[in-house]
Amino acid sequence: MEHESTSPQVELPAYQGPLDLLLTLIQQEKVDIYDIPIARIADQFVDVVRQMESMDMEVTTEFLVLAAQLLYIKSRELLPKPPKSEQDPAEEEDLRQELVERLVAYRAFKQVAKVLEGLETSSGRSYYREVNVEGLLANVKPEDPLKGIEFDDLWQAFCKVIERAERGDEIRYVEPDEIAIDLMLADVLRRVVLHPKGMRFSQLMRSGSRMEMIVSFLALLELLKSGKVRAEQTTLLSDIMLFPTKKAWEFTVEEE
Amino acid sequence: MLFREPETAALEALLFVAKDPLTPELLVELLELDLAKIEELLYELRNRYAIDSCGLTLLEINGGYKLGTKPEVARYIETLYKQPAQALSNAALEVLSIIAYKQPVTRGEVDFIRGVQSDRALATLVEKGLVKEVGRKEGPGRPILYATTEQFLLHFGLRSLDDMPSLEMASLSEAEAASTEDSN
Amino acid sequence: MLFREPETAALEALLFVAKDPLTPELLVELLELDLAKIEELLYELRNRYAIDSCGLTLLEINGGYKLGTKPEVARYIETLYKQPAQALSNAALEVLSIIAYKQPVTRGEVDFIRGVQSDRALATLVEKGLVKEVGRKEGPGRPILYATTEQFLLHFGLRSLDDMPSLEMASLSEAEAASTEDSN
Repeated sequence: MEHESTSPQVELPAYQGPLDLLLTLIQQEKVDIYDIPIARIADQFVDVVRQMESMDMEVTTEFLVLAAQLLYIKSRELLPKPPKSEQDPAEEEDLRQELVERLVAYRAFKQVAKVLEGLETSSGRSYYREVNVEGLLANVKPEDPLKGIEFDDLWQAFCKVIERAERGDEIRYVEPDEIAIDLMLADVLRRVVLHPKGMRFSQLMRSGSRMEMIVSFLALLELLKSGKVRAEQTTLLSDIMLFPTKKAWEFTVEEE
Repeated sequence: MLFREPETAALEALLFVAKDPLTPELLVELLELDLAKIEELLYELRNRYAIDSCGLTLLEINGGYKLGTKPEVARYIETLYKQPAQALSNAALEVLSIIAYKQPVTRGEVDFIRGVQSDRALATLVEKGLVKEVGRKEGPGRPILYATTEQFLLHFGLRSLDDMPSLEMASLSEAEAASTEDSN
Repeated sequence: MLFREPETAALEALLFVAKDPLTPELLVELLELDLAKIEELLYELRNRYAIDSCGLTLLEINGGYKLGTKPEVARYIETLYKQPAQALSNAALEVLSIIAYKQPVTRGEVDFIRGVQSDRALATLVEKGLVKEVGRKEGPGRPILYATTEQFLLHFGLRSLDDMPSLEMASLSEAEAASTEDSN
């Protein structure tokens, strides 16, 4: 391919694609889009594609596919018509029809594109601002997250924690003869910790299985021994009171 | 002949800070005025912006309102942004037309209608914010679906998609059927 | 008494779209007017915005200019954008009550008392400014200690954290009584 800038060849407009080229040819020939003289248009199409190739312009496969399609339709038209019974008479018509439909659709969108092009230059452009919502609200005090919450709500929430501890869900769902001592240790300690003003020994013993009572008693003895729980009995026959000691909280530190 | 000054001021400020166009219904709620009053205030603002020394304009987009700049001063803003207005290519305009009418639409469907690959033009449109991804089409490969944006309406001075030029074609529906078959 | 309408409009539009304040020097360049003229146009804009029915105002920030909204209309903008405060979850309230009861307290201790993980609820409380980190506990892993904030005290009218135990005692004994009855 030689580049002779002094003698430029025929100026070829850039086609948007094979349909664009085909549409241009049809318009140049001033023929009805529904009645394309296929033979002539196909030859012109192939000519232009050759020219494009010789000018080193990008000829995408789409051009070649359509060229082949046009030539095929042309060849079918040139061949003597086979007897109607032998060949599907609709096939050739179908190919043509499909091509025309695509061209009509493409032409419509091309016309809209032209209108848009006109709008782009004539109507001019408006600009928005970029809105920085965070910046707008920078000085706005966030709404009080405690709005509508009273101390009683907080207290009710705390009671739920206590209730759950008293229920001992963890213990309940374990097979009685499998209650691990450390599970029970945590259960007893949790309940004592939630009663800083003292918990009655009788309250600690849930009326459960004999095994559960034995294990919780063993857990309590362990906690008394390690100094996490303190027991007091004011008079000989009064209830034994259990208190959490400062050491009670060290248990949970080890947990982490 | 002014009236309801505070609400007019509030309306203007709301339009100024609005990210999305404000619908009359939302304005009714925010300003605690009835629809007729909102219309009056909008009319007043529009009037105020009509003078030549005003660079703002009331934009109506998809039935909502927001503030924008007048097209006459666009070149100053483009200088500020150091973005000389670049006209869209023919390919981009074609792709845009197809998406505007057939949205949500896949790239394959656009390619089929144009008879040529549209990936570069589509990428440009997405980059310019005129087109956006809006999901995926059910079916093999679940291709991305594209639609036009509000920026698209603004760019072409359209109030809504109904303002688009009419699409003249007898056999669009058939072509549509064909293109759908093709992409599946 | 208007003058230089197109430039005034352009100035307004520039101030409208400007992200950062525009300096007079930049405006001189963009509008191709001398500094004195720019000052005059700015003065005119300021005058125009002075009327009560206008919600915009000329902001001067670090020697630059941009448009903003008048303070009088701030509440409308807040209504437009403010998110409704989300009610605290039950879990968050439980965690808050435990922290109020035994502070400073580690997350592990809160988890232990509740018998369930509390990390999300705790994060919410910290984010909302009801709970804050106040140090680290001596011991293995030196876990973070949490306590309630001033905002929390203010809301419940607690003068100081010392008020908490007395409240707790009064109510605790009732609960205790109730639970004792239960077990009897």
